[in-house]
Amino acid sequence: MREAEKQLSGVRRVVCVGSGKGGVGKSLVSATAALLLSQRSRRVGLLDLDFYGPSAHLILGAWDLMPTEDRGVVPPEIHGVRLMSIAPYIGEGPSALRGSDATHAMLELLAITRWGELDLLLVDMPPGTGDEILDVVKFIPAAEWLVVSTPSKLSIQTVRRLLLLLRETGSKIMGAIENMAEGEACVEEFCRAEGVQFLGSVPRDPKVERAIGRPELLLRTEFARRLEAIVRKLK
Amino acid sequence: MREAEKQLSGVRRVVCVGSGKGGVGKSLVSATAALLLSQRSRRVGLLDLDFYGPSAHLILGAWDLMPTEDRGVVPPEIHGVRLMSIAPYIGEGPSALRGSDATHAMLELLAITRWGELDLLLVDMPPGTGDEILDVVKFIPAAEWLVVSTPSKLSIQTVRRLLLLLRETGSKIMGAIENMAEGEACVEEFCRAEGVQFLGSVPRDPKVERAIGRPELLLRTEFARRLEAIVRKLK
Amino acid sequence: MHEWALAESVVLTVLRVAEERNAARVLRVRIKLGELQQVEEEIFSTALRELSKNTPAEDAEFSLAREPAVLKCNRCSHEWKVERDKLKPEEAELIHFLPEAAHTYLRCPRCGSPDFAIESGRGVWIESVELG
Amino acid sequence: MHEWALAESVVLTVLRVAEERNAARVLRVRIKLGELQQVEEEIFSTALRELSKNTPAEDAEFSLAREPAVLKCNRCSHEWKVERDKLKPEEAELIHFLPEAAHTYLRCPRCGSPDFAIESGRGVWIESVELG
Ligand SMILES: Nc1ncnc2c1ncn2[C@@H]1O[C@H](COP(=O)(O)OP(=O)(O)O)[C@@H](O)[C@H]1O
Ligand SMILES: Nc1ncnc2c1ncn2[C@@H]1O[C@H](COP(=O)(O)OP(=O)(O)O)[C@@H](O)[C@H]1O
Ligand SMILES: [Mg+2]
Ligand SMILES: [Mg+2]
Ligand SMILES: [Mg+2]
Ligand SMILES: [Mg+2]
Ligand code: NI
Ligand code: NI
Ligand SMILES: [Zn+2]
Ligand SMILES: [Zn+2]
Repeated sequence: MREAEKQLSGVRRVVCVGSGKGGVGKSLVSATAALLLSQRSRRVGLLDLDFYGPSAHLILGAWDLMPTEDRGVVPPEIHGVRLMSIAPYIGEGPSALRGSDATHAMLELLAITRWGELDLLLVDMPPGTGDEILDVVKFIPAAEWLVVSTPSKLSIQTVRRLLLLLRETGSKIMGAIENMAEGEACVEEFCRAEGVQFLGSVPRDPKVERAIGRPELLLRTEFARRLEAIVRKLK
Repeated sequence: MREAEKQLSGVRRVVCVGSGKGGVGKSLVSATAALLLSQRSRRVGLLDLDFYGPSAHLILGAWDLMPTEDRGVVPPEIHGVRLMSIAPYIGEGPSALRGSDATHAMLELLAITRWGELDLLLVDMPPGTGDEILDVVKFIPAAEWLVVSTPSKLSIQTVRRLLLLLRETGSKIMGAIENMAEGEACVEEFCRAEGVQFLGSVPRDPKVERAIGRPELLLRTEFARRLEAIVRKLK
Repeated sequence: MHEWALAESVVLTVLRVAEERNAARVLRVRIKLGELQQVEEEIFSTALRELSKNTPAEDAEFSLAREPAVLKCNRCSHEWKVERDKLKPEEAELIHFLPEAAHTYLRCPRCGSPDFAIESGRGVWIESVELG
Repeated sequence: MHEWALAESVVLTVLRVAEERNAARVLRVRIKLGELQQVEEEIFSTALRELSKNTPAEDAEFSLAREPAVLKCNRCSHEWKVERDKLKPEEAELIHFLPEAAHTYLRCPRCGSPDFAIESGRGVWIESVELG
């Protein structure tokens, strides 16, 4: 029951932004990429699957946008991005979900959300390689993966574990983005070693923090400009 | 079965370094704090409960140190810190654990690890407020919590969810540390609003990356120097 | 009205079962509605009938039965039923859409923990499908 | 030799049960040893005897039974037994210490997935305690 397929049948492409590592910019990259694609007239959805630290609504400034009820749940649109998240349902409250609860929550969101016709659905993944990752692999086998890493050894080692998992499960890996780049080309080198396409680097940009919650401002940061060059490659 | 108590009976204090948010520096703070305390002649243990992105062994440069078997499992000691982690058992492989697997893994580590006499056991928590957090609250109710946040709105919002959870479960919150501080006193203000003790700020220090895996170097960074002032307060 | 989406899930699953077992018709579908989600039965029934038109489930009898919501505390093992009328309406509404929001709004009445398992009565469940 | 720590867990639990039920003596304890963890029976038995000396479980009979390790794939639902002699010795050793390492080294023989549940035969389990 609770099949994802029906609600995703009008979605041409599902792209999961994952890492394994936390705090590498998965949320910032996925939300900004969604904004950039929407600017380029793509019909874009953004599904936030971080049930413990949902962030997409904060980045897009959509704190109080509720999905509307109409033969399902219709995601609110913000700057052209259709956004679905656990946030409207849990507010600012605690999120004491065990793994099986996360599985249920994800299947529920997939079952009720009417995405409609989309060129691209971006999925903002939580850190780790636990239930949410395993469930996406299981329930959305066609999902493609966009992997984010910082240049840190601590990030790269964890990203490697995710890549191994995705490979073993036959998931399609589009490539990897280096975020908060810092001079040395660590992630590029890592990609070469792992046989993964390196999609490009985005620098640490101190202006990003002020732009959280303000999409127009975010789109004008150096961060967004650099990400645009990468997003363009994805068509 | 598989009680934590026996193996922890010689441990005077269990301090969990948590956040809810990933990438805020939980691992770097807990590993460095362990080194600092050990330098001050404390008997310190470090338990890495991040089963998806274990990092403590990388920071301490203990890649290939295996625990030894002797009426249980005796953690290897590195720079005076007794370290236990999932890393020796999974190597660099993928970690496809669902929530209930994480619970089992944690109980297993707690049941077999012979910590011996410790003044302090630091626990490096994973991001999220899922199984590992709920299990520590359940199985080690005496654990105290040291919360780490960056100044970012995205971190603070998630840390708030963790604090709510800890409060509701009657867990003792020692206070919060601001990591990668950036001018404004966001975390201090947040602490005031939440009624949590603010323990101090640690700046972003670009020298940290090179010091990963090299404890002597790590201890000589500005990061460690600033953290020392905070750790001292904890006695 | 998101009952339509829930009904859609049910119909899709029923049709898949029929197809897998090479059945020409679906005779009867027994569905459990968990009290936690508080699905509106009338809308849900209408949706089931609408959505199964022109499918092998067109003439199926859809029987709905409510299942009480039983929660069990992972901390102190206490088990309790969720009393529908004790929920705040706003919270009940949010749990209606996403039953896992229960972990944000409900607490173990004995020890106050948000760490509990939803033992039964979570959402919509197909109990059995009779094929013809 | 980490069998001692496993035995310690068992003895602790047994003593707690005895205390909770105000029993003066433990007569019999039936323990299951999951094949996945491959506990060394002799060392484990010795440890049980040693650790229960001068406790109410001193004269208890500890009976050990092996339980086959059954894994079930969360992806394709295939169920299979772990064949002890097909594991690489190094991997078996790591799984011995931490059964969850199975998710790093073992795969569903049908679909190759590392996402499986350990249905039975994971670790050490107390099946029953008879008190006197
Ligand atoms: N390129 C960047 N420049 C500056 N700050 C960034 C950049 N990318 C991410 N951040 C900040 O880093 C933190 C982690 O980013 P986030 O998107 O929340 O990561 P994740 O979703 O992987 O946990 C946030 O505070 C975010 O604002
Ligand atoms: N104060 C700091 N200065 C510079 N880099 C830091 C600092 N704190 C953490 N880092 C880096 O930030 C990243 C995240 O830190 P980490 O300890 O892995 O966080 P967490 O355990 O919370 O996921 C790592 O690459 C780490 O080296
Ligand atoms: Mg995120
Ligand atoms: Mg960490
Ligand atoms: Mg639960
Ligand atoms: Mg499993
Ligand atoms: Ni509804
Ligand atoms: Ni052993
Ligand atoms: Zn309770
Ligand atoms: Zn399989």
